[in-house]
Amino acid sequence: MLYREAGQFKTSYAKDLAIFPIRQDRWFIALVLIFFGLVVPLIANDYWLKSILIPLLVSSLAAIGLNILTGYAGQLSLGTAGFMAVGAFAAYNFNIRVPELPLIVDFILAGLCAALVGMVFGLPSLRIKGFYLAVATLAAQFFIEWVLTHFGWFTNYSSSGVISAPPMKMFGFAVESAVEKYLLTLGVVLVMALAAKNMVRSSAGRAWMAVRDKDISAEVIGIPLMKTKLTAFGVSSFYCGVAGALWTYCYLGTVEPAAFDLARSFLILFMIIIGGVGSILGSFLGAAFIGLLPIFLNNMAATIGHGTLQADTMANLEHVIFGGLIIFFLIVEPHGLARLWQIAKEKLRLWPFPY
Amino acid sequence: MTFFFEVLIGGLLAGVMYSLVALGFVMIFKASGVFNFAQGALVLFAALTFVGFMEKGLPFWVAMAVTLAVMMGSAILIERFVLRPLVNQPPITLFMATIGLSFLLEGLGQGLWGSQVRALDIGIEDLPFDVLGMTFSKFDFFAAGCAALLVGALVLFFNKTRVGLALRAVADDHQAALAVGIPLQFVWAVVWAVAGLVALVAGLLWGSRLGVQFSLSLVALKALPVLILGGFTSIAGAIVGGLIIGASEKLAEVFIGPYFGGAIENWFPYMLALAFLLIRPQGLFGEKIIERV
Amino acid sequence: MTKTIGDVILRCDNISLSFGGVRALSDISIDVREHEILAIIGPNGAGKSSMLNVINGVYHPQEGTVTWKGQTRRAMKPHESAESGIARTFQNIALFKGMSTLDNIMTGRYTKMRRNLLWQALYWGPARKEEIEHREVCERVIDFLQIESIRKTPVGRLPYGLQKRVELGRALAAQPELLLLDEPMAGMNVEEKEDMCRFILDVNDEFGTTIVLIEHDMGVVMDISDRVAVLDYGRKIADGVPDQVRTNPEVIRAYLGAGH
Amino acid sequence: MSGERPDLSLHDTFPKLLLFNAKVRGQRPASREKDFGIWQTWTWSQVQEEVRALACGLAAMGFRRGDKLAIIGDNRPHLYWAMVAAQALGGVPVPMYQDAVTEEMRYVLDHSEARFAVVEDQEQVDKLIEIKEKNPRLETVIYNDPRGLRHYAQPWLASYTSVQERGRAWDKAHPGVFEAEISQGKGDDLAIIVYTSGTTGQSKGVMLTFKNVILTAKAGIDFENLGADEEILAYLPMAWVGDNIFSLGESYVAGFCVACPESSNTVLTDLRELGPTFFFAPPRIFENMLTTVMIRMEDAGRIKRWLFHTFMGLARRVGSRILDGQPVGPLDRLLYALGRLFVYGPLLNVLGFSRIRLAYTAGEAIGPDIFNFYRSLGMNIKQIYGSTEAAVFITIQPDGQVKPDTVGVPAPGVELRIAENGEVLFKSAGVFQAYYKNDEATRSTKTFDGWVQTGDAGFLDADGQLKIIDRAKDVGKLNSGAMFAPKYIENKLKFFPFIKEVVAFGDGRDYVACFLNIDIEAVGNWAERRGLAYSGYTDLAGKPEVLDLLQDCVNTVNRDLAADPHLFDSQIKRFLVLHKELDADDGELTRTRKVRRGFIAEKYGQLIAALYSDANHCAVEAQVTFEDGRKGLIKADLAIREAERVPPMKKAS
Repeated sequence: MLYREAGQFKTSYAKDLAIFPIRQDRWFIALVLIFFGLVVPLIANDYWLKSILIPLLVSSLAAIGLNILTGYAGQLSLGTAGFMAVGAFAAYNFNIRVPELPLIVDFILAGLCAALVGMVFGLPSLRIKGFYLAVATLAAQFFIEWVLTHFGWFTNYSSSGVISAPPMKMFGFAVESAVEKYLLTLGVVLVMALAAKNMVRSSAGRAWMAVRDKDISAEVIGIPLMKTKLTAFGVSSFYCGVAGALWTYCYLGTVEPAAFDLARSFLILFMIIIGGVGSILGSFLGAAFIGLLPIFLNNMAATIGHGTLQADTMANLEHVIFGGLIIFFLIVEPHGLARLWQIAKEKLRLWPFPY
Repeated sequence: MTFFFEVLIGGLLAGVMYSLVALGFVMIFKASGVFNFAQGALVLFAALTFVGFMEKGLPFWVAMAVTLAVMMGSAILIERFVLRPLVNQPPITLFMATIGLSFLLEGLGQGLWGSQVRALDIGIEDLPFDVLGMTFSKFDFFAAGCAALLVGALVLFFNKTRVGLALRAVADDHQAALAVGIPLQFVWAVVWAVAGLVALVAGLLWGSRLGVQFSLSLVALKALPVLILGGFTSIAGAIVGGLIIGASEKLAEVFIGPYFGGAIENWFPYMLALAFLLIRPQGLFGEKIIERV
Repeated sequence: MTKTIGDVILRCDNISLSFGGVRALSDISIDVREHEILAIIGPNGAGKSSMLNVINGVYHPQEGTVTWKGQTRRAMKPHESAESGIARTFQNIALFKGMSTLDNIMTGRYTKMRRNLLWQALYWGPARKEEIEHREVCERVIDFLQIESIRKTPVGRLPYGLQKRVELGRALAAQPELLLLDEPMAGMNVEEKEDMCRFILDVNDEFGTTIVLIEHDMGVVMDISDRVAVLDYGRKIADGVPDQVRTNPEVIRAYLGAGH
Repeated sequence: MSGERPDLSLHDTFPKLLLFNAKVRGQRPASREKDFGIWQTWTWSQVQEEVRALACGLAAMGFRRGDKLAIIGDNRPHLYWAMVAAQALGGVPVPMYQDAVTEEMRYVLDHSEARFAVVEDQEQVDKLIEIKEKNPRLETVIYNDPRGLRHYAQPWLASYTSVQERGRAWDKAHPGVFEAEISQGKGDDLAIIVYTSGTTGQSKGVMLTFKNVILTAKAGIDFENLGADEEILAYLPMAWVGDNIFSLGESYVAGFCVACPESSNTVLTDLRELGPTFFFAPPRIFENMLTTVMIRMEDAGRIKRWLFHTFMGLARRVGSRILDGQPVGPLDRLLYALGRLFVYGPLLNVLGFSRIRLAYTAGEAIGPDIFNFYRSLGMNIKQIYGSTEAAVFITIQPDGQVKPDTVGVPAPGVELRIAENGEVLFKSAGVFQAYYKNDEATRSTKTFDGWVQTGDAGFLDADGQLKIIDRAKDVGKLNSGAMFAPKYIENKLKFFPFIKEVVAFGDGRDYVACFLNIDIEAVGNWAERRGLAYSGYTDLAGKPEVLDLLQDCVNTVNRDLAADPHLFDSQIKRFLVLHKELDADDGELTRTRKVRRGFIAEKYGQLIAALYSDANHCAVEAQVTFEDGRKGLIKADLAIREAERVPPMKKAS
């Protein structure tokens, strides 16, 4: 309906390859960016920034990471939170042990550490597939949690096993307030989301999808399975690692290994199932959905039940709804919210015609 | 040395329990190709339901029967609303659906019966007793006995009854089973119901030892390495795998654990299974799949 | 309209292959000459696909050697054979179902793309330039196969005949020296078969690509191939120009015996 | 509007205009072609280089002043450049219909004495190989697309790029010759020979000078305010004069860009992508588009359908008025703006007309419903009237005064006269020089003082707009002396979807009467919706309900005719609905589906007699040919209906 595509023709492959080849989409995305980059910092209060938007953005980043591995490369992983934990503790250790390094370098190194660990745990993917691999990634989840809990070095021998992120400085500016943390998170997430989009539309992304869709013909075409799968594990874990670092530094401030438990891994898996497997946009939509649903439920309960509902009842209700939604989406729309979005967009493009 | 055997046998006994949970997985996987991540949630759900009915004042056996009925009903519902709509989807999709299912069951079970820890007494005292100078738990023996009985019963069920034979036909070849007129949906419902029964027994045994609480569902996570080791399609594999995992886990915890600060039993079975996988990807008793091009 | 058939570029010597005791190929030797179209025919289960799989390294024979471009070896890895200029299509379509026609064909360029992941993440400068250069090659393939209108359609939604064409496109995008086609016309109607024949001949003619193909349609085989090799029960029973093979008594027996 | 305009007294040929455009807007797009997935684009200076290379290559191959260059193929930038390259050397391009059968092509090649041909691809090369055996005058054939031609060994075949390469070398060796050749050209030189696709006899070569084409193009540009930013799609045959005026004449004079579609099959898709600002199409194409819109809207959901019908109703009421700048109430304007957001804008977008500023249609009469549909959406579609002999423009509908049933006022520089017999005559800067090698035909078309006969009958209405009613030779007289134009009446009736064919009688009679053919699909649908059962065509055509339906149509046409001071006597008095479809297999239609009046009058003499008697029914038997070739007889008793005739009115408002 709002699209006016006639006349937006492409005279070069460069233009044809643009992420948003349609002008109206570019306007829309510009509006969204302006809203989240300029308007939100002005109008949102600390609660919204600290408790909703920052974790939501960080979850999106982790979901992008998992989506690269599971959605694009087709390797199911249940160890996402483990790789986040690696990133979180690596950033912390780099930060306190080599204070000369700028924080951004700490984050990158944290990602690289996670990538390395991810690739090690990705090794079995060369021999095994499907559930076997999923179970293997559980090993990563448990092993990493155990290592971080049992070796004091990682927590700098903190007696409680909890680490506290030191004050942040980015390019000479102190990042203290909620708005500053929000903007830092937003910046990192946007840059990395763009990079992810770029990778999945390049030959690396095509190789991942080829391995996902038909590994034997991928190999015959000349795509080395080992390299491709390990790259997917590496890149995916890099994203999760940075997400873990942001989770510690921008969201929680203090964190223990248990914050990155199996439940978190599942939550991120749910984000990509509901948001859309194999879609960068879906990672954001899924994170928003999973992140906002409990808040919505709580508010609903507060309004309807006048606070008579117990906290654990709410938690159980949340479980039931999440579980139900996962099954619902897998049955009704296996490509998640991203596909719904795409369908809506197609409809608008064809408006007023039905097809 | 005595100590070593004590640990070993203790581990083997615990392993029997793992086998029990793994059995549930294997049955469902054999019959429907679904990797049922919700097996742990079924265990929790069964135990919660049972305890719930007991607390309502029902006698043991009545509670047992009612719970069994609830598990059967759940199996039918699961088949109708989760499996049937997803038929012909890639296995990984079904796997993710069972993750969703496990959330649903956990939430539902705790929502209905409460999430506080409940003690479960099935009338067996956990008394130590000595054999050949080694100390064992009486309860463990009882549990192992129950598990062995159940396994025996299942083997009989699969080999002697009409439904059991149908199940095996389905496991071997879905198309062929359809062709000879076995209703797939019925078979699936039965197999989930049987898995429910296994879950109930496992729930009672584990529940009476650990108390009925959320962590029961984590028992399933113990069973996963068992499956990798034993193969997804082999009942024998589930049993042997369970014993190996149970024994090695305890041995590792006791003899290697102290060097790393302990608590390695969470991940050790996985590492063991993984190392094993690299050598034999199809598991101990799994069938090798040759890919046709 | 003549072409010159060159020297032998691929030589398979005494290939034997078995799967757990079942013999698929026994002592087969086949030569492929540059620029020719060689058809491998034979009854079902004769080992035709296995032969292709041996050539490009999907299967590793227990005995025998493959000599490709002067290098002799027992077996290559599939991706090595792709890098050295062998491309193939499959009997049952093996496209990447979740990707568009264009992306499928672009994967054929994988071995020719050099930029690393960091450049790709930036999608800028050399990485973008490379992407565009390879897109141009793929667009030529698309033009050649006349599949412009389905360029951005996910291949899963295409009819069978077009999927086969896309699969050929993916192989062509690699600009192979040797193209292995496993039943390129199976399941097609007459019109689609004619198109496919024309493409195969055009590929052979315009790019000089050497082609080894497996096909059941005898009319097609006799029409388009320069040479025909016949397999039966894993053995080679004949090898020669179509007319020779047609009248070879052993071939006739194999086909009649196999109920074809 | 935008950009510098050439001084046409200096830049009086296309090669000179090319140099001018390359100088003042060298970096702006001149040609586009959808190829390899994108719109390949050439700027004016790139086009100049291409043309220069080709022209020099032609020169190197011996192309001389006065030589003819045949152009055969779909619309391709390379073929347009070849035309200008030939002109640069003082040669004359002869564009030919690419889908013509070999025999027709041979005739034109032979008649035009072409020594060179530039063709698109293998298909055309194959035809020329066959032709060349009988037509040795053709010396060299240059092909653009080398696919499949690798093994063609004919020495007289050359690829476009090889000729250009040769040209570049020749250019280096002969500096300045290209420029000198161009400057030798003058406005009065022959620019092009366009062969008319003659409906009767052999086609005639219409000779047009640069002045003819350029001045006519200039007039069109000025009339419509076209600028250098226009974007047009060249998809109609290059051999058609209109394509030459729009894609070459107006493009070179105004400096705008011409885009060529990927292939003839993808025109509609390419149109949607390109979104031209200026577009020409025959009525048939606009009609097909409208049909597609209607069919697809049928499948839309309830809300969309409601929106569509509601807003289209509003548009029919006020859309054209808003477009013509007439007063419309503020509420309607507001609603119309909403409609533009929800319906009109999206609709134009999916058709590819989002950017359209001007659309022309011509060639035959366009149905008023179709015409008004596009205008009510806010698309400025106008009818023009023209001919090859006029270098297209004779009349154009001026903005703000567009009426569906006229073709507008004389284009700038065109004088118009209606002859005694009603035939339209004109005189303009675009009037052709002569038919090539056919003085007899020239003399019978063009008078010594420059008036050209169009062969069409028409008249000027009260606003001075031309109304074309029929071919002049078909126009007759009623016994009352009033003019009788059968085609005009037939077309009016055929605009109703229920009516497939009409044959009107009246020449030398007291009144007008006609045969009607129902459209079995439309009427069948109509009947189904009413629960009217019928067994077949004959049965349906004879149903009283159907006759009532058609009678309404006839009455409406009569009311319309009554408003026309020239034609009110042509109101239909009696009509009948034929029991069978007029069919080319039975000799009643030509193969191009034109009514064969003489044959029908003879075959159905009995029915005509009944129409001009008092009878209210008439029995008939007719031989029919079935689809499988068998012959059979159909018997029926046809009712004859009296239509309502309306007394002549002053112009209805």
